[in-house]
Amino acid sequence: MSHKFSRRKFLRNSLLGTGAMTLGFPALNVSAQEAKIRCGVVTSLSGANRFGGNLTRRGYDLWAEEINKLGGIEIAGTRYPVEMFYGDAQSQPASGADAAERLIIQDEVDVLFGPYTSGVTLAVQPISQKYRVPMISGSAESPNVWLAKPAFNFGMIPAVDLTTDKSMVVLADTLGDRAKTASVIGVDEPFSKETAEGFRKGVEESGLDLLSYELFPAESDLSAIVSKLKSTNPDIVAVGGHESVFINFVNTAKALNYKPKALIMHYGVTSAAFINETGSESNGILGVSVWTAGLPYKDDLFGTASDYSDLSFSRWGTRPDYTEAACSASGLVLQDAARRLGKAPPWNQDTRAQLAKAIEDTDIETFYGPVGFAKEGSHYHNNTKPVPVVIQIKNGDVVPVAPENASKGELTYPIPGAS
Amino acid sequence: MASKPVQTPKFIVRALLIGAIVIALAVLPAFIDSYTLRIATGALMWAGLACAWNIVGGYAGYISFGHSAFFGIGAYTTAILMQSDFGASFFVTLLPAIILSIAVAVVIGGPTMRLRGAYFAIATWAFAEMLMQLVTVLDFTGGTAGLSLPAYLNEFFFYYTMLIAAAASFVGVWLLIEHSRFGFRIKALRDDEPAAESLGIRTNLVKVQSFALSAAITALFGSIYAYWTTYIDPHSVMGPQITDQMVVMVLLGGLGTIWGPALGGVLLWITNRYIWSTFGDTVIYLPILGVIIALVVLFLPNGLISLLVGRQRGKELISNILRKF
Amino acid sequence: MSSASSNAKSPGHPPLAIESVAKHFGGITAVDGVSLSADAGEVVGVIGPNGSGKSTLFNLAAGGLKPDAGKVRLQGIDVTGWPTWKIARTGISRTFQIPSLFINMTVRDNLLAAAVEGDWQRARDRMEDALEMLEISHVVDNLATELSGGQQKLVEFGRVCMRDPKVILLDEVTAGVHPNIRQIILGAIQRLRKTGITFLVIEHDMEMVKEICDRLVVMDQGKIVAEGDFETIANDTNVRKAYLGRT
Amino acid sequence: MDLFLQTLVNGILIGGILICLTIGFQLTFGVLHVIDFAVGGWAMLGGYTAYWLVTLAGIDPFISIFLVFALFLLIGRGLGPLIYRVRTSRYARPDLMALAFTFGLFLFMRGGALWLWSYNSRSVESVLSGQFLSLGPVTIPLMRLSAFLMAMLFSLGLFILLYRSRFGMAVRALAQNRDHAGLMGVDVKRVSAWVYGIYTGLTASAGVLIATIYSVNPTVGIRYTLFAFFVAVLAGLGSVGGVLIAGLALGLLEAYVATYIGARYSLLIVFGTLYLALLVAPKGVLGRGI
Repeated sequence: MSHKFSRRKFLRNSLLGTGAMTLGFPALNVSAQEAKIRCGVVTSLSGANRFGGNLTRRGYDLWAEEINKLGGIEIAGTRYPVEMFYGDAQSQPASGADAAERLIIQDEVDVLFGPYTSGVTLAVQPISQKYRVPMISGSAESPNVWLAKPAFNFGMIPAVDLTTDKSMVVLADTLGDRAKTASVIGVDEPFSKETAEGFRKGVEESGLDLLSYELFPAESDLSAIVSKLKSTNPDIVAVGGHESVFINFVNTAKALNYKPKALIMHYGVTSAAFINETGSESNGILGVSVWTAGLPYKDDLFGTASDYSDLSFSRWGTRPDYTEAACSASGLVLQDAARRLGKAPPWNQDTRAQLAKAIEDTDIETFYGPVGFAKEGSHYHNNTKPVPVVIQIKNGDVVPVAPENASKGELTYPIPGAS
Repeated sequence: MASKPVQTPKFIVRALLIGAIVIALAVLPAFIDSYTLRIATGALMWAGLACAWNIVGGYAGYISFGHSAFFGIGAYTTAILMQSDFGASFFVTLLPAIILSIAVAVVIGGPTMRLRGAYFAIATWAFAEMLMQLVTVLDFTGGTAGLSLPAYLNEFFFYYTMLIAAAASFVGVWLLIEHSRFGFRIKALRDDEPAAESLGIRTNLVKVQSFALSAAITALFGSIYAYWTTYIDPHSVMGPQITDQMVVMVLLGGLGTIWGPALGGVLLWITNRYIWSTFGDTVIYLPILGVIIALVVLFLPNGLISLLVGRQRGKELISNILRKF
Repeated sequence: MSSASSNAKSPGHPPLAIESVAKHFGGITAVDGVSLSADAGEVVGVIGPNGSGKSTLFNLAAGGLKPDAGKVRLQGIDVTGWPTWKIARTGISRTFQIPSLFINMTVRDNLLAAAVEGDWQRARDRMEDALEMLEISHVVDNLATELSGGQQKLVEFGRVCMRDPKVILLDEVTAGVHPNIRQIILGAIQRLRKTGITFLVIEHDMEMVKEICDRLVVMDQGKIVAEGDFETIANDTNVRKAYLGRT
Repeated sequence: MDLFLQTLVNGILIGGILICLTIGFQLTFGVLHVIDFAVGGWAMLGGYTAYWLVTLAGIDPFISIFLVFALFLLIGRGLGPLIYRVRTSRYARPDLMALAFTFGLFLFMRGGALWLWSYNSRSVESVLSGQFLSLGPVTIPLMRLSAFLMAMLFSLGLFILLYRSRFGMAVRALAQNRDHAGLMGVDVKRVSAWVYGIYTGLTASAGVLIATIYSVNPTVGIRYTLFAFFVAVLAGLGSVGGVLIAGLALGLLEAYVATYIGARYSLLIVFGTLYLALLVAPKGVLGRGI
């Protein structure tokens, strides 16, 4: 009996010891391996937001491939290669939290990229904070994400309330007297609703007459919404939603013989899927983008914005949109902060906290544009520097049309054939 | 008389088995990393939810497609009360969550449970969808943007809270249904309602009682879940996938059995997370799960648990399969 | 908790009194002003052709249906329109034409389920008595679905006994069962009536009717057309007409 | 006033889509007494079949709808005996077991479609896509109009099949009483399997039109199942005639609420109305029965 007991006790103690080691001293465990920077990507690889989620993965992967071609991130004279680990958030907050915890505990990542949607980001923030793992988000755009002042989370894309109202104002200025009224609709879903509210704010700021503001549940029949818009026929129609809603809206409007004079949407208009699915109907549609390939930005790794676009096209077969660009730029932020920190990986909790401080102090130029994070206010840790551009789709091409300094073409108004 | 000597060793074996499970669950956190602990916490939650759904679905024989409503009521009550306006502490929110869920269950249970079979299933689904839409358009629920809760990131706390809640639900159901008059009432109601009435059983009352009990347990887990994940929105706590998961777990484990739902919940959740973390994507998991459900319905209508205990064991199973072809 | 035994016996009132009850389904009158009363320990047979309203009368008495007119009294208590469960607790218990056992439960649980709203403390002892009386002890752990048709009738009868009722309604309890089982049921009825339980029995089997019924009531088209002992009824022209005129 | 008329048309046309989706489902409930959870799955698969036929072979949905009907008629006919077996099994509550079985089937369809075709929404192009008819102030989208006409055609066809053919007589006998129909010489198993086949064929054909009007992706099924269930219970499960009334009522309710109260509240009010309607009139608008 006693023999059995002691063996069990021994077993238990050694197991406990191993557990404690993996929990408390990750540095000890990893030191035997080749020094790499381990990056975890939490994003929606499946579920409702799989489409956009996979785009973000492309963005992060492209950066990892490019930096590894050079041998990795340079820190204090040595280059450390980057290794990517993935966790599928399944477009659900709880799965995102599971994924983040798995990446941190089992894959022992030093830094996180992602997630894709704002809901998942809110669920993952506490985990990144708990384990002190900096998390750079290349896509979450809801302003809610930054309200809680997440110490370890940084957002590359300005929140939609900053971009959509500005772009609406810019659009109204460009149109001048030609546009007097506007209507805003949006899906009753976090990102889309914020987008719609941003548009509404822009309409009010620019002195346009807001004819209607309406939210609708995802997957609902749009014939009522389109009929109402048709009966008032505002000069500008703004839509908050994702690409599938835009496709549905454009198809329903066409079938009901309605074409708004100006139709402005946000995310997804520049995606290849939207332009393919709507065909010639996409012609003349306006979009808001914080980045396009025509912008005059550049950096050492990717070259100019247009170089990046070509690289991405040759790698994935489609032109990148601003989400992919922002995700790739997330890597540049890590690169810069790690260089300034000057400590060789693997990083323990304290070093990672210092890394987060270094990211907070980021002030760089990239192909994606200038990057710097707000250190206070309602957009805490959000990169508020990029300026939104209004783009218009002309024969399948994405053309910046406003503001004036970014413009590459004339704004067509009203859209030919408008009601 | 003759059954006595047979019963005693069986009872001892069972007691030892249960004791071993309890001890194993209690010391488990000492042996696993915090990610695995997170999965274990989830498994406990789903086992508890499956147990709760089984009260109405398995014992009372009313297939509810609306249990996500109660999960959501629990989650939202806790989330709202823990916002800074109220600043309630977590345990304080459990009581209102449970009371509210019982109140809703009693109010809707009475009229809804007059409906039978498919009508009941569809009515509860309509109710759950309605409630989800309501939460989406209201302001104090945070609408579609959802609510963040104060983050308390102690994985041991959540594991043991979930363990206690699951164990309490399990033991409660076991005592109430396998070892009390209530169990006879509810099973009689399921098998033959007119006959149960003719034996003096007040079936309408029993229905509402079982619905309320089931709702209260579901809401309890909703509350813990909200505090655990720190962020909820209408779809994540009231979406149909919550109910679907419960139904599937009970069906696979064994409808109307005491161990079946717990087995189904744990097994399915661990399989789900394993496939998810190994293959990165759970899409292939869905068609496989679908086929398994269909096969279980065809050949093992009493669920996987009937492979382990009960009447229908190996030989009978094989003859059963052969007979079907 | 109200149960059969808690109702004080009211002397002078018959255990079961049906007073001119009527029931219509749409345009059809299923039961048309039937009055019937039975004394303690009495076995009353209800006979009549198919569709004459016998089962409807049972449903009206036991609460499955609410009468459009008339009253039902149990030991003087007016139970008209009460829900079934409440009438059952007042002391009436019945079997169904098609056996309605709890099919996912064992014989043991079927019998125990009948006692949950009654004397639960002594339920197990009484179950042993019922099992013995009905000679089904050997199948006590079988599922209801594993029983033969006759055994199912026995279990249903046993369930009725477990209720400890004042009045028992039996709806064709011996239809299509093996003679041995019929004998068991007959014996049980004889034994229980001696304890003062009143029986109302729907039967087609004239042998059985002759053997156990003190009094017969003949129904046709929702009405009572004859009443009396077996000999009287056998010679009644109305009865002959009721049966022969239809078949 | 123009908007009011347009909303009337919108509502009627939404109603047409709902009727298409539900009519086969009612038949299978009325006859087999099976609540088929997979109804949305059949519609989704029908939509995908049409998508691939138009994308790979250039076959317009208005032609492929016949191919889809024939294909799914056979698939359903093949699956029918299994459904029948589950529904008539000797275990307790075969109705719930059948619901569970079709739930598994639905999961299989959804998961299989996700696995094969991923989450992207696909638009199905037809000659009538984006075409419309102007009647004074009212615009009638031709795709939706054809869905409405198809709904009427389905109903009429089903009516003729049920009341003017030998097969229909067997089906009606079966709907009344399975055992008696069997005694009267109806091959219950075979007729049941064909009924399931007709149901899957009709529902998949409805899916072709729905995919052409909106778009199709693997996760749309659940919503279609939800709406088919709702129209069916509002109509009274098993009542084919009730579907016409219930479908139109639901379509009009959705359209008028979205136009005059707010699109945001449309689903809230639709689901709430359904729930209350179920409590008040559990047998549906026309009672039940084929």
